[in-house]
Amino acid sequence: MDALTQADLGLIGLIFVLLFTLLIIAFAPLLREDSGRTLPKRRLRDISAFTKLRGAINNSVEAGQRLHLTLGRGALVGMGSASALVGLSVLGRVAQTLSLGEKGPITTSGDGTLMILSQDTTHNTYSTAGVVEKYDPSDGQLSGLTPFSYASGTLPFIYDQDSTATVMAGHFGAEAALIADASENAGNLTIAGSDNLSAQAVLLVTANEPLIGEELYAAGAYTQAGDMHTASLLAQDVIRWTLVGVILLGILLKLIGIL
Amino acid sequence: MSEVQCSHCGKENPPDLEICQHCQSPLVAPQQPEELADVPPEGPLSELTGIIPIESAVNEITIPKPYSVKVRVSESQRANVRLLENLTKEGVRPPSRERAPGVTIQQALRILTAMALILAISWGIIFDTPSFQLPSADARISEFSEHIITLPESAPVLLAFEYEPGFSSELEPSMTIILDQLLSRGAYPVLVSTTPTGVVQGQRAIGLLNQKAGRVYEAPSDYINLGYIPGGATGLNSFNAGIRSTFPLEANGNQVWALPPLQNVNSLSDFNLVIVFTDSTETARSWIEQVGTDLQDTPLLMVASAQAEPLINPYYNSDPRQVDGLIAGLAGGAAYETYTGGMEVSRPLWGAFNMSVVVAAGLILFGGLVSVIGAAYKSESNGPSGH
Amino acid sequence: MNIAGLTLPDIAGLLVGTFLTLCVFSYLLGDNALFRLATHIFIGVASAYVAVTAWFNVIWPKLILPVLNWETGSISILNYLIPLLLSILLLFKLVPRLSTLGSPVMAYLVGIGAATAIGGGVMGTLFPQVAATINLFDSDSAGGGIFWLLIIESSFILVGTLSALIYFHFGARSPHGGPPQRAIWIDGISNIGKYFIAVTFGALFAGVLTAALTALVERWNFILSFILSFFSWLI
Amino acid sequence: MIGIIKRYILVGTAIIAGMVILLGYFIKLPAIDSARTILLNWAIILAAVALIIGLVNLLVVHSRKIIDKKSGNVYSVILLVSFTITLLVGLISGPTSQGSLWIFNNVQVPIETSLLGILAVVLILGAVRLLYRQPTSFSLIFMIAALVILLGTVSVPWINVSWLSSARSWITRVPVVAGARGILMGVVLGTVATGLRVLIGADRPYED
Repeated sequence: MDALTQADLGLIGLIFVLLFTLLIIAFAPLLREDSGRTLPKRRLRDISAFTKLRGAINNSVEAGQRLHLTLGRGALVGMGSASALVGLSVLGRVAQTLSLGEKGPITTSGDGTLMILSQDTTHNTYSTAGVVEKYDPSDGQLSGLTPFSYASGTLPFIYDQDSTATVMAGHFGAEAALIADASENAGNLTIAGSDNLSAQAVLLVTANEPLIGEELYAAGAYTQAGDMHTASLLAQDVIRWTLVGVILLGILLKLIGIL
Repeated sequence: MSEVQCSHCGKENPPDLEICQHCQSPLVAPQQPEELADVPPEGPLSELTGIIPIESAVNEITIPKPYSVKVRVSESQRANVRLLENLTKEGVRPPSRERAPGVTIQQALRILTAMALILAISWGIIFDTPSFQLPSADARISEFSEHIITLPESAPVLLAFEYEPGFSSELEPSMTIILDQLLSRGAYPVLVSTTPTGVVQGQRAIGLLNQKAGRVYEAPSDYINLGYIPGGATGLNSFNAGIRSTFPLEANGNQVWALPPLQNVNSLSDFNLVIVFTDSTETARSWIEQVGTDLQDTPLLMVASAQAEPLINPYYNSDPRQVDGLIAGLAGGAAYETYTGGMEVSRPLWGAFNMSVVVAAGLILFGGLVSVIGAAYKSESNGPSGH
Repeated sequence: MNIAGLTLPDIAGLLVGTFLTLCVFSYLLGDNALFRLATHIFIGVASAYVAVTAWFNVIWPKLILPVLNWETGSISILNYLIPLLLSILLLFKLVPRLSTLGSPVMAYLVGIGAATAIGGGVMGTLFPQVAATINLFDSDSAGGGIFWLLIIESSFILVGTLSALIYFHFGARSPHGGPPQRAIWIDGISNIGKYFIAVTFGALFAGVLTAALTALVERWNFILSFILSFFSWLI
Repeated sequence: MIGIIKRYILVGTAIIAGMVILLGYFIKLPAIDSARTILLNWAIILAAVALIIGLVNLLVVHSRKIIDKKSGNVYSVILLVSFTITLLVGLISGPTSQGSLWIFNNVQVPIETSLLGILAVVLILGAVRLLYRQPTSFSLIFMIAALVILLGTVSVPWINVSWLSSARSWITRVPVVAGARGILMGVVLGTVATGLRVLIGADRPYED
């Protein structure tokens, strides 16, 4: 593997991304019900955190209580950008469903760009659903700019607001345990996912419904955010098995002495 | 005007009514949603179908319009309607969560756990017995020290302060010894950070050393604090591409690159050593991926928190090494202190730290056993989220 | 800690630090006013500090200083004028009615963020991890130790890596409309991967707990030595 | 019509900016590199401006809390006062001055270290609760691994458990590396899928 130069790796990387893109675009139309060429009834394995998330959203609509969504502190120009985008697509779906109920979600975040995007996402969802008068900019707030000040700034939203569930989706560190613990103390259901493995380890013990590994990135597909989300999960599976094949083939070639 | 047939019960009604007089369901013809014209997918990828699905799913959901009531209603019926409206207007509001009075089990367990830990730590601090053996140095620590000892005179060394203030207690013991080793050998530390508070962390570290070493190291003669690199991994990428353009001035606005030790430094590989102090795996990965690949012969060393150690280890164990030396947590600091014979920084806390870890493990073990037995009675279990 | 030799600011710092530490520790008794006092002071201080750092390192040197030195010719359109214009557009996000003017800038940041995530992920993590897994069986690096022992250990790591990767397989079928079910052999491999994942998270959990215990030890050591030295100063 | 043009502008901006940055990771051409450096520098400056907007939001929300006399507004007063003092000290005397250092050493570090310290109690109770709620094989192995790593870091008094530290080093060198590699590769697949959905215009969080 070391024989490959930086240019070779660049080319392989480009091919990898193009292949991934084509798979997503190819799968999407096949998943639409009316396309007539639907793949054999594709389903996704059960992840109980997302089942509970759908229940918490419906409960929030019926009981008129709020749902608190906290998006972490993933900066868009940093390593946490992908998980921040996932948090925003979860917010889009939650806001869309709650637009039928009395109160929309409360959203907190720990990054300036993320706070702006959370307000834009909520405003866009409400105006598309025809209830733009419900939009209140103060529903999307910045609670702190460093990890632990963000976490401690989020606690009053859990203790004071009349919310039934806390959904954590985005880039967190070990400070995520403070938020999950407060949600546990307040008797809320806690659904939590992060891209940081240390945060996943502490959320395993402090959240009711933790998402581990790459499960956070499947949030869009499991909350029916559109066929593209489901298609990208299926594309991920294809790439997953391709990687397994490449690794085994590479080892075989190395043992033979070719690589 | 012809009679209006009720769509619900099929019976005829006078034309001016909007509510069927037989089954009270609305007579107004339900508003047909405009034919969802096959909205041509827009966007630059319009030839490919199904690319932008979101609006069609969203537009189906609209709030039904309230129906106006123009029916001859008696006064008593109007009163009943008002009563019904008042009832439904408040909606069904579940009783808000009244906090159970008194101390809950959770709170009691919290206080007991905290007291157990505080007692163990107090015992360790006050009595410092039983004496706990200081950890021995492994290859990661001996190689770390080797890279510092072999530094030439007034060698420029890049120090990256990439940890949150909360982790200061874990990293500062080994940091103080390393700074002492570098400055007493005449090396020239250059401080940077991609974390906003990293700028002052570096200043604090120099202050702590000045207190302990009993002499005052000053900028710019002994070291320089370049300041904050914004933009996380992206900023690090552009810093690696051009260190002089990224920092024309240092943190307090003075010229930098004219200083003697830095005159020959044009890129990161011109530094003799790069040491990253971090509490996060992501930041460590940023430095390895964005900077490590271009350092050529310059060693990349890391002082990490115990929480980042499991995921930085693979980079030390990789072949070739992507991290050339690693000190992890307070235990790493104590081992480094023992190995280098440096000033006593970790030693005073080592006994208390040992006691707290042993008590914490005991609490988890004991609590875990009680839990498993308790759950056996409850006799129904599943893995977390079905794992 | 010897209080007698300290200056006034140092003593004030010790008192403030001890008070705030005890306020935060009071959270162990439950959410209370003292804890909220300490956290709100902390949020104010931390946010101000980030603002000061952003001002001195980005906004002043890269946005304002160049415009102040307005000698003709020294202003680069690419490096100063365009970012200044984009920044002004972004500031419109503060005005609800004009907020839409800032959306192109947000689109720009989102596009860059997505590309950084993809590029950094593929080139910085995926390829090195695939290479490291393949290099486990590199005959040169295996020369040092007992060859067969290293082959067994490498195979063990390979099985763990692949089963942990396969564990997250999402696709499933729902035979006769029942609950979605993955192929039996995929579930079998996932069960192996599950235990490797459990060990990995156990190690990560222990790492975070160790860091937290170190912080607790340092804080309690600070309070205890302050109390002991205060009494010895009194006597 | 305006809506469609606006969408074209937004989607086009995101895709073009993203493509230039992405290509720079794979193809080393001087033209792409210099375009990429310029776009990245703009992004860094804009991220700092967005940070200031986030701060303004924080201050506006807490000021409105004070003006509307909402419950808990006294804490908002405390936040604004501590913010103003630290801002003035920092702007007047510089980020590494004695004043800034005093506030950092005696306010921010003690509070943040204490917050991390109380996490120890939260995590110990969380571990016990996990075993009560889900006493599965996953949880048991998770706990055993955590205890071995914990106790392998230190020396246990009166009992010779030196095998623990060699077990610790084997665990961190073999199964943890295996599990972490598998998880990290999976996380990258999710990251790439999320990023690609933005670059093909399927996800548009920037629309308002």
